[in-house]
Amino acid sequence: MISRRTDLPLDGDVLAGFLPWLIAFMVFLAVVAAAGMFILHDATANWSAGLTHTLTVQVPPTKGEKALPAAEDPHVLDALKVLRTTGGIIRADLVPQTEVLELLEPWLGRDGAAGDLPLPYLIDAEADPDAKFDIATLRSRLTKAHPGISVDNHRDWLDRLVGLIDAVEWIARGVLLLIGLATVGTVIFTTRTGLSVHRDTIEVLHLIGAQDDYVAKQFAWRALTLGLRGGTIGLALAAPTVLGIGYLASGIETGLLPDASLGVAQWIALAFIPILAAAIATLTARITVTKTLAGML
Amino acid sequence: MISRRTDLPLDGDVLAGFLPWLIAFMVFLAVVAAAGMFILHDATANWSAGLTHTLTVQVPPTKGEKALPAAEDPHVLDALKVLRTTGGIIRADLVPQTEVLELLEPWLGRDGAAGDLPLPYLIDAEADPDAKFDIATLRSRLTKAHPGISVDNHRDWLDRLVGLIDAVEWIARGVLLLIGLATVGTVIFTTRTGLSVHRDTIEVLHLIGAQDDYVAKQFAWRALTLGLRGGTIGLALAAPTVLGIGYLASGIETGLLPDASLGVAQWIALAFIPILAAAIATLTARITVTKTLAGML
Amino acid sequence: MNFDGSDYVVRFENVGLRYGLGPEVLQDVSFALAPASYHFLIGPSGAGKSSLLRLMYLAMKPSRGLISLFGRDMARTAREDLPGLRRRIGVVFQDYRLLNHLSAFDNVALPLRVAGGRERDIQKHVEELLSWVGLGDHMNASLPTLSGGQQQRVSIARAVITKPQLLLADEPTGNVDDRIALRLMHLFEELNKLGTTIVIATHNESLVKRLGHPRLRLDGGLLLGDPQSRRGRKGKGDEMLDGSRHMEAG
Amino acid sequence: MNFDGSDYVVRFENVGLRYGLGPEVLQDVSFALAPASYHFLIGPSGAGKSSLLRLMYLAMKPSRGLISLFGRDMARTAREDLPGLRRRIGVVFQDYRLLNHLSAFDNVALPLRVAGGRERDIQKHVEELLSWVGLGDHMNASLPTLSGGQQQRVSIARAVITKPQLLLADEPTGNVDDRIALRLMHLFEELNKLGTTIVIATHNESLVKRLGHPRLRLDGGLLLGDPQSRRGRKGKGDEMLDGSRHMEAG
Ligand SMILES: Nc1ncnc2c1ncn2[C@@H]1O[C@H](COP(=O)(O)OP(=O)(O)OP(=O)(O)O)[C@@H](O)[C@H]1O
Ligand SMILES: Nc1ncnc2c1ncn2[C@@H]1O[C@H](COP(=O)(O)OP(=O)(O)OP(=O)(O)O)[C@@H](O)[C@H]1O
Ligand SMILES: [Mg+2]
Ligand SMILES: [Mg+2]
Repeated sequence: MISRRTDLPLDGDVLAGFLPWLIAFMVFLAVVAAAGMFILHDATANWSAGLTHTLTVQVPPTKGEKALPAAEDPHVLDALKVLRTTGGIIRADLVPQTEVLELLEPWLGRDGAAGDLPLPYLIDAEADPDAKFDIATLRSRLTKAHPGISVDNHRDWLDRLVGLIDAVEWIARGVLLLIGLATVGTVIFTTRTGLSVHRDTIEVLHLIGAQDDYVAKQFAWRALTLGLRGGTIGLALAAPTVLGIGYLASGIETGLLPDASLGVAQWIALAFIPILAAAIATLTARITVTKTLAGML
Repeated sequence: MISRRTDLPLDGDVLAGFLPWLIAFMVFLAVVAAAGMFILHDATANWSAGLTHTLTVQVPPTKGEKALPAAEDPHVLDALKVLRTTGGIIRADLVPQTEVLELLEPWLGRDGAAGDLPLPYLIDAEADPDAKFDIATLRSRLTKAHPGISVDNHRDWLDRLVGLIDAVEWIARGVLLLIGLATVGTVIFTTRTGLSVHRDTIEVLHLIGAQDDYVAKQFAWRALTLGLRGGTIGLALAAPTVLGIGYLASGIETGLLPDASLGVAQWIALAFIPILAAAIATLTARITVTKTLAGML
Repeated sequence: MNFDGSDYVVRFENVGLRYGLGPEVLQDVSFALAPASYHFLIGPSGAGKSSLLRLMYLAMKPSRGLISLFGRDMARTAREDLPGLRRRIGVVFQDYRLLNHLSAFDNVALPLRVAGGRERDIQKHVEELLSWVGLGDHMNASLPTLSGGQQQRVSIARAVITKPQLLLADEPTGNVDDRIALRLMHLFEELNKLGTTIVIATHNESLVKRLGHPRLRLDGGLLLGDPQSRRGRKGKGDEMLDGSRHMEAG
Repeated sequence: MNFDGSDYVVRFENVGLRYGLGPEVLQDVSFALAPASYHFLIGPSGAGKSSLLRLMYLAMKPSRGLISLFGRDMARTAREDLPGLRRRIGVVFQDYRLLNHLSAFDNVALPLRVAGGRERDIQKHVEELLSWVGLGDHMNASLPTLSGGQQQRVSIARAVITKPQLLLADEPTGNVDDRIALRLMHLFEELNKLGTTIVIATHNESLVKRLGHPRLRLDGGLLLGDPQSRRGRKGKGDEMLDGSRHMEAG
């Protein structure tokens, strides 16, 4: 597949100085794009896990009457019963009124009318993330129990955000694809340049009785070493960049970007990018050379 | 500076096929990165204009008493007076109680206890975006009028979001810089490759009595045409991408990305990127060739 | 020596060659070279000598006609078999075609390496041959540091290092003086005695006259009879091919 | 003709040349060439002929010694002035150094264009000269389609098209037959009669003998006296330089 022979002056030519940097640049972009994709993907996954499957059920206070303690309100008890008998709901707990007050603080003021106000009752429920869970059925069952009950599954704003992130992810994927194509194109072009620069040499080898393979192997070997060199440089430059972005992101809102650092598996995946680039380079070089040689008698 | 002479076989060599695509790739990335920067910048600017200078002042309901109509509550009147006499505040209006009810709907239920509940009063104020406005002073003046009054300038989450966007903007700037450097590097390397491929020809011209300029001009001309060609391709590919991203982004939340489309001035700025790339290419080629030639006797 | 048609080392029949859409630079060329024969290929500049050699060393296909090498019809030989055939042919190119990034030694060693020779044998052979052509002191010199005549001798050494069955040399003595030219011709004679068929294209008239080998004369793409050579070393293995335009080469 | 030292077209004094850290390939070379003189530069392969010419056409600086061209000390000439001087020198390179992507016509026209000549004059001159060297039919042929000898004639045409004051030719007849070689030599003679100083490095002994111009003989980097030339056309404008190693060139 490859050969370390150096009948061709491949190591000394200008391309040898050029190709690694180009591949380094490509690998750098690819690694950063892939890392960004990982982080975003993790973020949406976290959100889905942490938020999508949480439901807040709100039971309005019973009008006109002196409020009963939450745990005794019949509507609340009904709602809890409904929730606990719904397949897919794995937990349903009453939110203590003190917490409800805290939630309302921005609206009612710090010394909000504690016991005086008829506060709504809140129930925090969790759905099994694996079970297919039908929010519409649940909603209709709950309103049957008491018409004023509302169910909030936090989907509205989350859906929008996930949509945005998805779009960004798609862009990152597009950039990755583009970089892949650009790398292949670059290797094809540089190999062709190499072929034309060394055309006389190749022709002499050919006329001396060298097999196509003899020549192709040397180009492939060169592409492999240059590709690996460039890939390593690119990865080396990208790693601190990724770490820096992670640091910046984690300095922002933990809720917005829950975990901006990468796992071991993800780092390993990133480390495969330069290897992939070198493999692409090697294969492209081999194919290009073989095709060109096939054109000679 | 440049010359259309073609003693050097520059148009026919493999690099002539390679350089435009490389520059196209660079210009593509640069245009997309710059467009992203523009959109994000506009978004933060919009937020700052639309939100940063809006204050919400909340006056707690007078405890124990039957609530007066908002416009008659003495604390509200005090707060309005303070606001209207504060330099930099250009508007301060009472929010009608119906709107306050709407805002509270998620918490109090749709049939929330309208007249029965002691609702807080809300005042919507606007600060002059140009005036330097000290929120702390205002806050202390208001609490002097009535201790329960709170002021919300919507800064908390906005600051976080703006911080995130700023970070992304910085990354985009870094990518732009990187692309610029990569373009210069690419042009230097391809020019050097050109020089080494055509070294014999250059030497003959030199020995025949050609001035350095005679040779350098031809390389510069080539770099200019190839650079422009590549830049145009890159811009042509980037334009639909930018439009597409804008379309995707506008399909999401209008509140989050207020205006994802670019203005005329911004499009013109983007159109300058390929011209800049071609200029960089031309200059780099000229300098590289002149330096190399200076090394010959 | 007796042999039938298939025993010719080189056989051309009505060969024509044109480059691209240009005129035929070789027209109806027919001849046959017997094993261990030695010919000069002469003719004015632009007559087609280098083109004829190019066909023989398999750098090109003829536009028409039949070429057979070592008894094999080239039109019917698979591309995979060509490297093997090329290794049996040594070529001195008119413009040398040496590899500039390699030393004189490595240039000469190249055909052996391509053929997969053992490095120890290569060492000895190459050094011996380079000394013989007067480049013992320049064994490890890089190519561009050699003078024109030195490079020419490297190219000759590369062509003969494998003791090829067919040696084709295109103006091999254009850049050396008569003394070295004669020495190189002796090298070719030695090879010839060992059985190598030799064709040398040259303008060096004094050399052609002095050595007196049979001549192939080209003019304007046509192979012409050479009356002098008929008087020369007749019967060294060459035969008239049938057909009116076929001529005796030697 | 009478002239003092500064009237020599070329003057070398104790010139030494080494490539990189290698040995001196030219040692203590001293000679002077008068205007309109005609010399052959001879010597075995590797003697330093091409190196000596390289110094004369300003491709290299000597390691030591003084070179003056057209009366100007090269060590004290600014780099900007060199292109102007180079345009007064025509060179035929041993390896031609033609531009492969240009036609024969454009190759020959190149020195005129570099010097800023008018396209109309160029047209006429170049066509005339190419016809004269026998390439009237190959005017627009691209270089690689020309035979070895044809390329060599293009390189000669390029060297003489500007009617240079100094013509340096390195083995200009290695790939042409004697008839064309003589014709080319006549071209040089014509130029010489018009005042061009000519130096031709060659191995073609019969040509040197036939034309009988004075000789500069190099061997192992040393310039040796040429007893034959002393008997030759003495007094054609060349003078002994003082100093023991200085020799009469012609
Ligand atoms: N670029 C170079 N670097 C190092 N050594 C060189 C270089 N060019 C020539 N030489 C050496 O200088 C010596 C003289 O070379 P030069 O080309 O001047 O010889 P020459 O007389 O022209 O020979 P020929 O007749 O074969 O052309 C040779 O030994 C050669 O190896
Ligand atoms: N690659 C090519 N494309 C087109 N025409 C060519 C090509 N090579 C050679 N020719 C033409 O073919 C003719 C014969 O060329 P060839 O090189 O065979 O001549 P030659 O006998 O070797 O001459 P010389 O003695 O000058 O080397 C010439 O007219 C030349 O212009
Ligand atoms: Mg030829
Ligand atoms: Mg020489």
